[in-house]
Amino acid sequence: MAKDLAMTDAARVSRETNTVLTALTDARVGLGRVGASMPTAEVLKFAYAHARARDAVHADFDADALGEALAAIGLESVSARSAAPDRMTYLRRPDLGRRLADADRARLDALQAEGVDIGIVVADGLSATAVHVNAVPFLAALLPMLRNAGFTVGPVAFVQNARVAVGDEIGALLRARLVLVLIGERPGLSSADSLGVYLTHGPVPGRSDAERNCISNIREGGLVPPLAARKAMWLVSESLRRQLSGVALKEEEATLIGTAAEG
Amino acid sequence: MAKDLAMTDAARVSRETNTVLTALTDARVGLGRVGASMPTAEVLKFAYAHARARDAVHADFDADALGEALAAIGLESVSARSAAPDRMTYLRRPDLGRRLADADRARLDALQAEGVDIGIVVADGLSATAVHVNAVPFLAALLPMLRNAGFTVGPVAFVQNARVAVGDEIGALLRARLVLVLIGERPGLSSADSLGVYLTHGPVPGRSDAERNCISNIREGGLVPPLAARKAMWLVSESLRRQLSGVALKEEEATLIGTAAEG
Amino acid sequence: MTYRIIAGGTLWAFADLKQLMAKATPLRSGDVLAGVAASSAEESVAARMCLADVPLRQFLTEALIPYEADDVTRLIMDSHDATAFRPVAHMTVGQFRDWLLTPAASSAVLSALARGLTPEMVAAVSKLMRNQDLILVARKCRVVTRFRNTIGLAGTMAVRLQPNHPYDDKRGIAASIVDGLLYGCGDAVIGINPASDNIAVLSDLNHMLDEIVHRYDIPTQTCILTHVTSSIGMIEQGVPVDLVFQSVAGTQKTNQSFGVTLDMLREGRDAALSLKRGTVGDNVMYFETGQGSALSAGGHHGVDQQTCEARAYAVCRAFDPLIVNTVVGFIGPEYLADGKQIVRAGLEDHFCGKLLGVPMGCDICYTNHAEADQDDMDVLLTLLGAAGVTFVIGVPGADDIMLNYQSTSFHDQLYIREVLGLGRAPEFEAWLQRMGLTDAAGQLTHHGLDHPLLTILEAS
Amino acid sequence: MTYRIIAGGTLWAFADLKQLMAKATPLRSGDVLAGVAASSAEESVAARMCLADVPLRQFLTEALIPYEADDVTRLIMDSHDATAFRPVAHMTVGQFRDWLLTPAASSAVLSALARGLTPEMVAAVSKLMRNQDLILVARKCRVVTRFRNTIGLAGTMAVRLQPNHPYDDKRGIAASIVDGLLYGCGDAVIGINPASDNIAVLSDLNHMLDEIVHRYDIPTQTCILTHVTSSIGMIEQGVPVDLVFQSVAGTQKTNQSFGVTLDMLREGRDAALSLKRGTVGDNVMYFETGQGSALSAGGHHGVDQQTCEARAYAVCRAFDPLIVNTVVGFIGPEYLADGKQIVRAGLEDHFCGKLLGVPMGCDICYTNHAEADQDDMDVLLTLLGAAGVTFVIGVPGADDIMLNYQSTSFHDQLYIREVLGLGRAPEFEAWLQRMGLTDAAGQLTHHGLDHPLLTILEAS
Ligand code: B12
Ligand code: B12
Repeated sequence: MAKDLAMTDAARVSRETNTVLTALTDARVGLGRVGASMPTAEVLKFAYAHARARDAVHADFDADALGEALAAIGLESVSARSAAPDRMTYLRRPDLGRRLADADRARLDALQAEGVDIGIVVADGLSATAVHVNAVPFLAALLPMLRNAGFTVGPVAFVQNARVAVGDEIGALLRARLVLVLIGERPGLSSADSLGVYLTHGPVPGRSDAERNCISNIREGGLVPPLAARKAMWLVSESLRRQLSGVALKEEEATLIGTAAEG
Repeated sequence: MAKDLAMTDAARVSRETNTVLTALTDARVGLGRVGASMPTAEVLKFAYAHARARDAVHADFDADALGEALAAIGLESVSARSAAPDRMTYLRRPDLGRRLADADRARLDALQAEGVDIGIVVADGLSATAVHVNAVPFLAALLPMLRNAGFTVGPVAFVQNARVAVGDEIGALLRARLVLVLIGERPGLSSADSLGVYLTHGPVPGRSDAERNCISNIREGGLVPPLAARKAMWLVSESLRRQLSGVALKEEEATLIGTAAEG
Repeated sequence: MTYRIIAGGTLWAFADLKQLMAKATPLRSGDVLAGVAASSAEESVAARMCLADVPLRQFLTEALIPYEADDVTRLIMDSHDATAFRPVAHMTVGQFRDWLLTPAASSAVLSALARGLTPEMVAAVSKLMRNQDLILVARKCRVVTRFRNTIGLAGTMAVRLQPNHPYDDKRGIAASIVDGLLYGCGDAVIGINPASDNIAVLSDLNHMLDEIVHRYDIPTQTCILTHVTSSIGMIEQGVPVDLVFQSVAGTQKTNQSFGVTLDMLREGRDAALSLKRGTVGDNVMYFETGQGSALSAGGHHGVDQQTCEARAYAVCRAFDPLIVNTVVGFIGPEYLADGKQIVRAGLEDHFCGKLLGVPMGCDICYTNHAEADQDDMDVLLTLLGAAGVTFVIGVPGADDIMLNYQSTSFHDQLYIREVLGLGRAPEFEAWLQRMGLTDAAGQLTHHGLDHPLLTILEAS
Repeated sequence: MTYRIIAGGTLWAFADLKQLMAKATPLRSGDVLAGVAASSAEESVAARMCLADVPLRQFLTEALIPYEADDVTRLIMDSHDATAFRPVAHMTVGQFRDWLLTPAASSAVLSALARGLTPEMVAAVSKLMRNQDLILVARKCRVVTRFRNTIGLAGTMAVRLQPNHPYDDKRGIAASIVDGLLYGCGDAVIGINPASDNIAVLSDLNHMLDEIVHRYDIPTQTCILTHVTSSIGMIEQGVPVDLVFQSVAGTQKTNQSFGVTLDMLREGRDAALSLKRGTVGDNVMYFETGQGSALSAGGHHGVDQQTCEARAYAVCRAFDPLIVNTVVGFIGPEYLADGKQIVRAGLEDHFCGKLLGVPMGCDICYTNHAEADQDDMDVLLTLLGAAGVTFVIGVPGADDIMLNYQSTSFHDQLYIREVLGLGRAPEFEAWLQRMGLTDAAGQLTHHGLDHPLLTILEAS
């Protein structure tokens, strides 16, 4: 990389603010400028991050490894696939990503689930990496809280090439009162491991997004998993108590404000 | 189509010049304007022509029908394919379009040609339609002239998915002193049937375009086939006489100036 | 009603106006996904030819989504201004395009016409237009709005400063705000998308923005882009809210999936107006839209995504917004596959919004699962600049680290100002000069660690 | 010399400068066809990072195509102006980009620098640039040339009137010329691509153009775009030739496949100069180029097509051309697959040409076998207008009925003039006013059947 840029005064001066601003956020602040433009080094860093973020979309979902990790914290799991046969189709056909593959639907149905309070779905979404990195820490923090509160939890369903709404079908098949979908958010330029958790009360195919709640940006450098778990616990409890989720349910606990550091 | 456009004066006035100019050329002259822009009707005509021209690129080469038509004027023919396996590959891989498929090379080689003055190749190029419409009229006019002059002519080679340079290889295999390649020029918006004829003296793989001559825009509405044949005849004779082709050989016959009407 | 045309020797038939509109739309992945796209380029042009012959009046009688079934259709039909419509009432869609391109369709004439047009008319004519037409006409449309400054004046382009942070850290957000202000950004709005839905967090952010704007006397407005119900809740609790935000779409069902109704929007606007926080005007709403959301929510009724999007602007228009933002490549490739489709959609959205009289800006953006890159953004930014876009987004380094997508950067807006000579909202421009951040020509001056604005960091 | 860089924890190595340049090039089909493209987006960015560190001086010692093997390399090296180069001699490619974007690199500074730059340096820096950078820098470069008018002045854009006809019918050609003149086109050149290679035909066309220009006293130049040898032949026979045309490329072998050598170009120029037909200047050459021709002719030596193209401008520059035209989407999708690649290539070519001091125009075009349409042309036209392109093509209705491809129309140039306020070559502009074709503001006036120019049709 160009180490020793021949910068104009404008670029150099604004580069000094660099350290002050960059210490406070991962955002691309204090980049300096050359004329109206980004310095070469920054343009190249950006392009490199873009090349990698594009690859991240295509990372493979490793359900086996996750299954083992969850078994270690006492959670059973089953593997399934959405109706999208492959990654390229998945990207173009969100409708398929919202449905289970026929065989897997039949299989989950055959489980004849007895009904639980909470169904858990772990889906790759747009970033398998997000799930690989953050699903276990999140669930490891959440599970004891759920159990303490006496909620029953069904087996975790892994779904490959899935969208959020796949949780509706699975929740219904598992006869869960509420479903939590842990899903990989689309990879950004600066982070490819951001996890989203979506909560839907009374899951059944056809629910709209207005009927869900969302906890977003779960990752180191974002909302750290333990704090995310506390937020989820609050939402789960309130949702089951009030028998609803979505726009009508707002996170009101002031104590849940937090930063990464607190997590 | 909008028949009764609410035109501004500018559009209407310039539309009057329409008939004067359009009578003289197929070019899109005298379209009128609305402000700075083309009137809706013209924009739509253009778009329609574009949709059709794009399809024309993919028209199939019907060598059988052509073979029969040439047999009727006393020309034998053989069918071959270039090394490009299909149309999409052909478009992206001109290198493959310039070589014969291995099997066909072997087949032509096995003919053990005795050597002729003139090899003739008919290739679909970018428009099979051009060849379907214009190859036979052109050859029907040219052949008697060639025979009158005592030139020997080999069997016509049809090549699918081919570029101009495929003639070098075929000419060499046929042991021709000179090769004529009749090839479909890329389809335009206003005509999809324009034929090009390329002449190469001493054909052998590796010839450059500077070593060929070209007769272009052969079609009704362009250079009509009979006149094109006269031009070809002049070039063939001069090429064989001077033992060269290409930049050094220029069409000098003033009598060969002509219009479609003369053809 | 069936629509028919003979083109290229083929008889093409289209079952109804909805189908005709969909098939006339330039190719995009969302319409293919919805199964409403033309099956060939030829069919698409035939549909356009046929659409060119449809009288504009037809859109007033043949609703694409039934009046009974959809409150957006009702809003459109009930608020149509027949008097304003009169000058073009006799035209077909094709004639309307021709007329729009002539000097007769001046800025003043187009302003007066806006309330006479329905989103479907505007979407229809856009389908007959080339990119250059969309630019030529849009640049004649001027929509000026005001809150603490004046947005949309000729020769200006505003910027939304977007200082998002993955866990809403106030100091992190402040750092991005400082950076943006130093680049002269923020006249459209300083607007944060909060990662959190926690009311205490949202209130806190509102207080922080209020403090910044007032301490430095910045002639601009701020916004927390949370759900309208949360903003209403905060206003009721006395939290200082400038603009009320909401994502909206062009059909009732889609808005429902966003958890909003037209009544809630009215309530939100009333709540914001009650605070009387605007100094030079009272446009208090900020809306965001984008092609694809209706299909995603299963709320498209078989209408193509571009027409659904234009209908969203009718929703916006009803609430006198300060700014409306089409977040054009935000969702992903299932709706706009690549740079070409994003560019086209951005131009269409801007054109349709402006013609309808909406203060249209554009988040020129893409996600990492789409086939697009910064070069495509440069293209769309340049085209929209030429088209007179009301505002664009400024996000540090074009990388939104919370929403995970790429938009335009603080540098990008400088680029387009330089190339096209675009100024800022005048009150904000004057403030930048007072702060020593720009010179009399509006050019950024050098600035260092000692600029007073850096004290923002201490406060937050 | 091997080039290495560590990026993303991977060590990337590039065998030589040629490979580094090729892999640093934004994706295009021609480089894939040639087997020289990067194998992944990541490798391409790594190559760019590595290239950013290469000192500009390196291009003076490491020739991409050997000096001994290629006369274009010899031309480049032998004519390099070390004094002009001095201001940037200490920079790396990355620093050069930064510097080019600063106000320090003013129009005057860049003009003085041109002869100090080699095509490879210019191609290298273009590979580090985004579309917006290519525009920002190119618009600072001014190259002014003259024959019967002045081309390339700030705030102007010229148009080549391209009145081709499938069998060179003089009346058909005249009809297109009249149409174009009525639209205010033709200041760059009135230039016919003849379908025929017949010397009598070519001479006849030259006489016709000469007659038109002189009868109506049009301050412009004409050209028959035939092979340089034919033009020389005609000049020897006393045919009135204004400009000598030739297609050129960036390597000796490719030029050979076009049947030309540098000596022949020199001869062509001398022949044209001998006629002393220019009135305000003596730039007598017209060149056309375009990415892909070197690969098509097997003359690329493993050098990427954009660098080959930039080398062609070194050939042009040596003969003080009046205009140089990159015919950017002309050959087909095997070299530039779609609208995106065509747009990018157009911007690169224009930038490289301008930085090298060449009067660069662009035939914004595509063929029917490429993935592109008029919307893409609108995009490139708008971007190149913003970048200060010297001239574009005007062909009736954008449809060349002889060359079979789509370019820009007489209308298109009006569009970009309106959006960006671009004027014409001043002498030509004054003539249009004298003829009553434009008003004082340069706006086209109405004209009818009775305009004196229509008498052109009778004469031909
Ligand atoms: C894409 C997106 C959208 C798209 C969704 C359409 C689509 N087809 O994708 C659009 C633009 C329509 C949208 C709208 C809104 N969104 Co949104 N959206 C996102 C984003 C950027 C990515 C989501 C993702 O990657 N999902 C994973 C993929 C694999 O799964 P998917 O099934 O395709 O995605 C579904 C969900 O993401 C869902 N969804 C999207 N946003 C929201 C918001 C809420 C509250 C819920 C319950 C669901 C939901 O829509 C998708 C389709 O069903 C996230 C930010 C992030 N970094 O994740 C914000 C985000 C989830 N959205 C957010 C918000 C606030 C909204 C709105 C409520 C804003 C508003 N005031 O109206 C609206 C309405 C949401 C709704 N009820 O439908 C917030 C949620 C904050 C929170 N903790 O509750 C986030 C975190 C961004 C932010 N901070 O502003 N959004
Ligand atoms: C594309 C094209 C080119 C491209 C060729 C590169 C390529 N890969 O395609 C470029 C831009 C490099 C080019 C250059 C020239 N061309 Co040219 N070109 C064409 C065009 C538009 C299409 C050809 C086509 O469709 N071929 C069919 C496809 C399927 O086959 P292909 O194997 O891919 O094509 C090969 C030939 O077309 C050949 N070729 C292209 N032009 C010429 C010109 C001559 C004289 C010869 C012998 C061969 C030749 O190059 C291609 C690659 O090998 C035609 C016009 C038309 N409507 O056909 C003019 C045309 C054939 N070219 C013409 C001319 C004059 C030239 C130049 C001599 C101009 C000049 N003064 O330098 C140069 C040099 C030609 C050469 N010796 O290489 C004239 C020929 C006039 C004549 N009757 O002799 C035509 C008819 C256009 C015109 N009227 O100006 N050309």
